[in-house]
Amino acid sequence: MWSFFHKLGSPPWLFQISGQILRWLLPITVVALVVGAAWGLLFTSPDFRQGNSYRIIYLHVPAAVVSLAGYYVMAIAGAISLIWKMKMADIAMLAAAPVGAALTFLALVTGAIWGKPTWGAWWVWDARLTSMLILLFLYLGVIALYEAYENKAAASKACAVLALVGTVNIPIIYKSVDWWYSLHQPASIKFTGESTIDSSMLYPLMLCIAAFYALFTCALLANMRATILDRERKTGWVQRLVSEDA
Amino acid sequence: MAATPLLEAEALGAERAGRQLFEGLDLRLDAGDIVHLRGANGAGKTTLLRILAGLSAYGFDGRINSRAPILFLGHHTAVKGTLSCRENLLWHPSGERFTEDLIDVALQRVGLLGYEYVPASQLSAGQQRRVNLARLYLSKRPLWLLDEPFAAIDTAGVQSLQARFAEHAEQGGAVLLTSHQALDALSQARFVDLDGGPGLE
Amino acid sequence: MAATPLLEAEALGAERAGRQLFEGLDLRLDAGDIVHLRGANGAGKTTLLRILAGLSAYGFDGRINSRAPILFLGHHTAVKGTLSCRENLLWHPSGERFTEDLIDVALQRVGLLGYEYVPASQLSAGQQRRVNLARLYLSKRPLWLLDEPFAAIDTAGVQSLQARFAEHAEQGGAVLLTSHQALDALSQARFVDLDGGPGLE
Amino acid sequence: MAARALSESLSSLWFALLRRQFMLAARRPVQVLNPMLFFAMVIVLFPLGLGPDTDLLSEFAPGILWIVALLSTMLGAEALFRDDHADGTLDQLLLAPHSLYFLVTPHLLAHWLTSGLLLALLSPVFALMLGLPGNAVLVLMMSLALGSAVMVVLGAIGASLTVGLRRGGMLIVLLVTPFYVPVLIFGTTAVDAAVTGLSPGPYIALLGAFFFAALALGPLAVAAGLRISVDG
Amino acid sequence: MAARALSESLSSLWFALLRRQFMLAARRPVQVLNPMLFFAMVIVLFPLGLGPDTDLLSEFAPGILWIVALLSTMLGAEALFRDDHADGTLDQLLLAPHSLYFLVTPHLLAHWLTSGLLLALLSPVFALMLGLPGNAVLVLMMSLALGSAVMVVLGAIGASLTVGLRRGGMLIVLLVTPFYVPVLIFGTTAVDAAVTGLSPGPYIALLGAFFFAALALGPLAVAAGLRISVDG
Ligand code: HEM
Ligand SMILES: Nc1ncnc2c1ncn2[C@@H]1O[C@H](COP(=O)(O)OP(=O)(O)OP(=O)(O)O)[C@@H](O)[C@H]1O
Ligand SMILES: Nc1ncnc2c1ncn2[C@@H]1O[C@H](COP(=O)(O)OP(=O)(O)OP(=O)(O)O)[C@@H](O)[C@H]1O
Ligand SMILES: [Mg+2]
Ligand SMILES: [Mg+2]
Repeated sequence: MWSFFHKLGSPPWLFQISGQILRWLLPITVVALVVGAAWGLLFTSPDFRQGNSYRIIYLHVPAAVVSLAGYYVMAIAGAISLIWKMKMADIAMLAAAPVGAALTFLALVTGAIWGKPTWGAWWVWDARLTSMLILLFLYLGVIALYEAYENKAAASKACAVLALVGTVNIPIIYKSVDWWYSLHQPASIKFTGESTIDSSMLYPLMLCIAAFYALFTCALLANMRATILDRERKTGWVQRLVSEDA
Repeated sequence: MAATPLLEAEALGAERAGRQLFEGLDLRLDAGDIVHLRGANGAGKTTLLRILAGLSAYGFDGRINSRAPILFLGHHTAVKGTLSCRENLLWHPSGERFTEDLIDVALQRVGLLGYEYVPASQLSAGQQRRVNLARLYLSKRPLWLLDEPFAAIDTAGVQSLQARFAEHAEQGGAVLLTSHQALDALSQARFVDLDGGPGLE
Repeated sequence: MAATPLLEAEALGAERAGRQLFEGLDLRLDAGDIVHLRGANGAGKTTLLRILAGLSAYGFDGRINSRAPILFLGHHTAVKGTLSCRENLLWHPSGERFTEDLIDVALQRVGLLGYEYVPASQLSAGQQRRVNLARLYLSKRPLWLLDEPFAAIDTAGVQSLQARFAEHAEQGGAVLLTSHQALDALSQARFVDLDGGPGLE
Repeated sequence: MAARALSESLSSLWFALLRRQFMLAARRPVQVLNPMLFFAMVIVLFPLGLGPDTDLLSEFAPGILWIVALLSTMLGAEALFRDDHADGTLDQLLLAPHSLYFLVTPHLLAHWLTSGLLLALLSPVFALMLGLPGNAVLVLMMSLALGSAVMVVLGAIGASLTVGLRRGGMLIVLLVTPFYVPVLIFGTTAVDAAVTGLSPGPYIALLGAFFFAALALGPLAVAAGLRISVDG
Repeated sequence: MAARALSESLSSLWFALLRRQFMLAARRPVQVLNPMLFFAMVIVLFPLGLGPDTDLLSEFAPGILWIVALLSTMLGAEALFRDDHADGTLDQLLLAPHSLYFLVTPHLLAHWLTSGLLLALLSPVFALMLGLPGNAVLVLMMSLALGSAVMVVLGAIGASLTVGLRRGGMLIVLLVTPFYVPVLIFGTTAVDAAVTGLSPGPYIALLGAFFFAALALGPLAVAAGLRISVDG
């Protein structure tokens, strides 16, 4: 167990293992995305209520779901890097931030695009939408904080602290926003988040969600590898690596 | 007494903005030592001092092992312009507490007699630094790390500060200071030279 | 040339916080003059310099009559940490414009060769002051009022600055500077002493 | 015996630092008045911006009051450690042979007393200006008092992380606002409840829980943040 | 001939100073983003505080948008000369052999372009989030562009007067807010008019008048204020 932890802490090992993982995960991801998208977009019947506009769900829902998970990956990595002082952990944290932010943004945009035909409004102050927006701010905060520091070692520590504070707060934020929304019960639109989805839509949706998880992992690992190379550029093994490539 | 050093540093190295300032630097401060850290502008003196003081936790490699409470005076004097000279020392953030009489004596030693109640913002550049230097006449901490203590201080001031350093060393303290002026009154001072950093042509 | 003085001040007096710093002070700077303004901490040197520069319009009595553009370097260097050394001089707020090549030469003269593109915030205390001092190698202004130009500058730097002052004086300029260090390399310097201000005991 | 002496010296140090903070505030009355002025001004702006319809205003008074209070505490937090970092005070704090946790609490307490609490005490005036029903005023004060304390701690965390940054701007706004959301929600709801005659008890209780949580954990994060910021 | 050369060197100096201000802004990306961030954040706070009811929000949208824009420009102005005073830049500006009026305009222009104008350009996003009718968006942008310029000048005047007393802080709010009031009123009225289908022309025209007045007279006041502040 500890040896594994120890290995995790060693850049060369992580670099190499992540390389191997990517080698087979990347193709799978691509295939899953293509199949899921094709299935959802071409081989399912249009929704009786929303016609074809609903098909964006195969982009929107996965993005939304994974972006949420992304924050926890980031936060937990941050916690580990603070508590066990593990270099690779804060690399993971920093790699997760932009990916998560991008997915969050995608969920927002697709949602807004979807909202126009469905609610006749680009945006409504629904619980989910609001908390999604807040999640985007949390991501941007971590990224901006890291960018603002000149001393990157200090920067990642700072981000870890922020992410940690985030983990404590995110559940509270989500609960409070949900509760706030249920309390007000606006007259205008109800967000039919829990409405049952026909199984013919569900399976491709599931596939898309899985594909997005895989995509997130790939982006995370690729990001980490880049950071590792940059941080270890002075060390022997990187030098050797480069000379091999050249 | 001098058996155990007050501060011991081994193989210190620091890199800033991609430049290696110093490397494999060993340093040992025993009771009674006065060490003059010299070097051109940009050599890395302040960086080293802050590292030794423990203020740059992420910015160095090597081992530091300091066995005594540290009195650190840096380029920035933690002097608040709105507080009077006396108040600045009375509630000093470093956590040392002094009685008002002791403070007034110290202020008199640094030539601020009659300024006890003057807000520091109304003092001249050198006088503001003197408020900070008054701690050298108050603090009980044995290990002094002083970054440019003579900055903006007039000649008379420089002399009596050197006298104070000697006194402190005799009483079993240790002083590590940077300065671009020679310590003409401190023959016993040891030198550590950092030879990075470009000088004027 | 020396017929009309660059700066003439008569019966200058200034009071701060109820204390008369100086009174009935006459001062005249001709082309070629180097004047070393001396005095203990708190004597009133900075105050006087700011008055002569015209930065303290309401804080003095007497007559000032300056016939030449002034280059003033004070305790605060108007150096922006986020701008690179070069940019700091390229767009200097004093309204003087210099070409990049001239600037690079000046930076090299003050030992900042290779730092042209480094943000000033990443420089050491002395290096930041050197960015400001680079103006002494660029400016066309004949009348220099310099408050502690040697502050935080290493010994080599102090020497070449004194050489620069001499050069400027020969070229028909005038220098009025304060410093707590002796101008060992400037035998021609005149002295003006302000004997207010308490020193260390 | 020695322990007793130590603890005594500790508490005397703690009070010395608190005293210091108060003095610094007292010497800059403007600084203390700032949040109040801000509050007053913005409250005045709202009728101008939203139109003078008194019913609507009084209906939204809780939300408006709470949003403005939130903004003014956040902006106050931005300056919390700025000077202390610039003039080297933080360096000295870190070198003190005491836990930073212990040393920062006076900062936070003093700041809260001179901003949040003061604001809570003055809020009735503004509440009446916006036509908030009198029976809700007490709840407003309580919720503001508790909530502002939580927001001060959260703001301090943001400040401690950003104070060292030359390129930071007011990054703190981005960092802190999301964390303010629950406080805002429960604070306004408490007041709303009081207005509509429901019991605000549970919400006040929740704010109280936040309050103690923030008090217990907040300074830890602040201390960590300051350690990082000092290491420019 | 000499005059031509002089005027050329003058304009090149002017652009150099403008360039400098832009660089200073560009090197602090967060600083530039501040107004936007602030805007976005506060826009989110309002539904949370006032409730998510879309109709009500859209009714209040003009007022909310304008108040928030006002706050963010006002807060930006507070820092306008802070650093320049602390690091001696103002001393140098005063020693330049040119009229201070001429030298401060780049400051103001750069600040407006990077805060007010940017904000006006982004306002449609927030307008839509608050459900402002599309036909009013253009008027909102125009009114914000003009109004923010006026507010920047007003803020600069306050800043120039308060920068001398260290930590003048939000005292500016007190000094300048009264002058903001007409801008706010005409700005919101213009947008409201557009919403209700009336012609916003007259109000925009009025804002335009303010705009030119501020441009012509503002820098004079700023220059005077700076002279006083430097003599500290
Ligand atoms: C936590 C974030 C989110 C999650 C987990 C999420 C999830 C979902 C799910 C599962 C659905 C399908 C519900 C159905 O069609 O029955 C859905 C629908 C939708 N989502 Fe989201 N979403 C999120 C955020 C957003 C955002 C930020 C927006 C808009 C900006 C948005 C706009 C929509 C729209 C317009 C629909 C269609 C609603 C309908 O079918 O009536 N969602 N979302
Ligand atoms: N703004 C002010 N308000 C009140 N008193 C002031 C102010 N500025 C300066 N003084 C007083 O004037 C005296 C002289 O200040 P000044 O800065 O000119 O001294 P100095 O000769 O430059 O000293 P140093 O060598 O330390 O720079 C100081 O003792 C100070 O008390
Ligand atoms: N935060 C930082 N980021 C990047 N580089 C830095 C930083 N701090 C210092 N440096 C670099 O480290 C070098 C040494 O700085 P330091 O302040 O230690 O020099 P110093 O010996 O104290 O010089 P001085 O005599 O001028 O005080 C400088 O040349 C500077 O370029
Ligand atoms: Mg130094
Ligand atoms: Mg002086």
